[in-house]
Amino acid sequence: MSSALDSNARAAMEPPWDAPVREAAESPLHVDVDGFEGPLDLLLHLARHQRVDLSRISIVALADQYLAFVDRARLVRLELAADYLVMAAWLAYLKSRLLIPQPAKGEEPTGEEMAAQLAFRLKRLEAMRDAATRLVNRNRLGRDVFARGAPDELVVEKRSEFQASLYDLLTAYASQRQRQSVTAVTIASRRVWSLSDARTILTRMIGEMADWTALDAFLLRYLSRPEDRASAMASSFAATLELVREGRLEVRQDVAFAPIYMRRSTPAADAHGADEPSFGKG
Amino acid sequence: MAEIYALGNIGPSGAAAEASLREAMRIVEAIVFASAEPVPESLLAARLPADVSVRLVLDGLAARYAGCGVNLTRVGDCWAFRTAPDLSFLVHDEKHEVRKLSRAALEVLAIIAYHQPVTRAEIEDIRGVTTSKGTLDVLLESGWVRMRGRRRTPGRPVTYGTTLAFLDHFGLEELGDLPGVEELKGAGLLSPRIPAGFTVPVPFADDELAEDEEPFTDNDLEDLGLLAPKGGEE
Amino acid sequence: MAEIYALGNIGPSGAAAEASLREAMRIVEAIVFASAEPVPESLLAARLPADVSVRLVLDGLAARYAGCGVNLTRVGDCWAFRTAPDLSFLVHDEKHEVRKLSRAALEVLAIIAYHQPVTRAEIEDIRGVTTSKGTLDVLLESGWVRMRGRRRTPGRPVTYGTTLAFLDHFGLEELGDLPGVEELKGAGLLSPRIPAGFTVPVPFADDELAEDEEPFTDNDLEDLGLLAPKGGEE
Repeated sequence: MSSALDSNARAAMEPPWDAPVREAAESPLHVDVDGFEGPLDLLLHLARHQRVDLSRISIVALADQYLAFVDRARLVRLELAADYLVMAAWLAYLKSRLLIPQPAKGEEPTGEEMAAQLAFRLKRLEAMRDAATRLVNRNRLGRDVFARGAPDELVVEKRSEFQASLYDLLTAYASQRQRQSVTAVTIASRRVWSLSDARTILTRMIGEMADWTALDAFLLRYLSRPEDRASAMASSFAATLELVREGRLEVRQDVAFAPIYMRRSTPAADAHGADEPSFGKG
Repeated sequence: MAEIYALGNIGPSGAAAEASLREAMRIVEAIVFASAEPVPESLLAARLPADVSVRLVLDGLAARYAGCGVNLTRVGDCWAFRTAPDLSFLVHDEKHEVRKLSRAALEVLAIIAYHQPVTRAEIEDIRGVTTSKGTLDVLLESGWVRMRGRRRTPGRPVTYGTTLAFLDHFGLEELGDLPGVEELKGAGLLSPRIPAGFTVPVPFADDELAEDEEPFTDNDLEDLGLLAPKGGEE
Repeated sequence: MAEIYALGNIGPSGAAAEASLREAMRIVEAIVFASAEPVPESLLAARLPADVSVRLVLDGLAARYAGCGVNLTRVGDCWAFRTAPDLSFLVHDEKHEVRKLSRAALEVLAIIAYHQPVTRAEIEDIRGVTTSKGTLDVLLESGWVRMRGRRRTPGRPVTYGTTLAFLDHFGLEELGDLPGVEELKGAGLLSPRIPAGFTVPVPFADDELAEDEEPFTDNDLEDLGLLAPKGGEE
């Protein structure tokens, strides 16, 4: 156990790897995220390596691994996509909530609740991965099971004389409107943290911000190079306000310069699963 | 066709009824056999005399074909003849190559199948990444996924679901036959929110690993591809 | 499968031979079923164990299907499943092609769906090309497009819109279910790099005429050939 303590303590204070930084800049990248589909995927891989059931996972150890990974990437000046950095900010925040005893104010979620939320998301993603595997390994039409090779046309079948699917229709419309729309578009050079990036990522994270969360301090640390911080803060704040205006987020700041808290707004009308009666059959 | 007697309580007095049932089975057999696509049960019913139960006929046919090289299978509210799965090695269909989906597309397909009706934002919430352009496009084009309607929430986002062709392709009678769907539902893993009973152990404040845990080693991280194997400098 | 006993003199001692024959029947059944062409007897023989007589198997299968809705028939030295002759009224002899809409027709149909009520000039303006008379005729013939009325502008051009049959065919509950810009982007149908000002209209879903529309008069209907010209007796 002491070795575990050591390694974790080490991870908190300094990069646990001792490869020389200068060499890293010249050698091929030591950190590779190409194989991962985003931060949650990376977390799931890390979690699986804990070799325990996901519901019994040590979130703190997981967060440490992730943060060490991000630090490592930054050390070798690898540009990580913004959502990896946002996840880092989130995990750093979560870790602080888990490790520092909080006064029971009731307003903010406990660290345990946040950890459970993360474990739930990992478990749900893993379940869908398994489901996809089981699905694709079923006896499939055209591969394992076959239809009549020489079908006849049924007299009884009432078909409209013309055939087209909604997909055909929408493809035709979208592509011709696109052709006609002015194509002189200049693509802005991508910043790590543009307004639309900020919006997308915040939107995706709203699900996790069930209760008041102070993300900004952590965003600052992980989001970008110091020279970009002002713009990163500005665009994430702008995106926050946009989401507030749309009623999807609430923000709170107790006094000037205090941390800005945000949480998913929960209007009564927010009825997950309340679909319009579905059209079409089968 | 001895099996036909097993279908109902057809006594000697029911000879006419039996003949009628036998004829109904022939008609249904001919129609479903002729079609490569699953045939709606309602279409079959419309071709039968009013006093014949289409379900009785279909059950009888399905039973008769049960051990054969070709089986009568239900696909949603439709029926189709398909070759028996265990004979797949004998039959090859060069014309229709089964399209290989990317890992991401397959994952999105599974999420749509298990969580439908589901919006794109919800798919992204589950996967934790933006759905790349073309993933939904490929699934829509494959005919396995369709736009179902719109969610009654601000912005009225389009909801996605699977099609009859999806059931047919993956050999499912209905969505309830999706592998493991009941367990997943029971575990709350098909709900957008964390289920009430879902907890994780309270982490140790001192950051110690649990008894059955082991710390990561650098080797683990190398295995994961997160670290290039160390060079000789050590 | 009681019929199998009738095939030969298989006594209780021939249980293994019987199982082998039964399996051979399943194999032949599946191959002939899945084949697009009649299957040569030699090909079937090649798929069976050497000690199984293909002719015995085929005769057995043909006998089993004899009274059914589908028969196993010999075509030269090939074999195929055919609908029983007395049930041939259920299926077409020759394929009657379902017509696919041309690319241009699909585009015009989509524009009418999204931009209705829309005039022909407006359609051409959106597409940037002249729309042939034939394209609109095909759409009107399909029953998915209708003339709604006339625009209250000089020239009183005819306005087009979609029909109930359109909603029905494309599985839409209402026109408002047609996806908007965000959904088209999300599904990968529109480039995410589309200019910011690009919009997709919310279709005018009302059956009533729009403010700038007026109903057809009888004269209009005559002009459009929708009403036989009134005779002189009036």
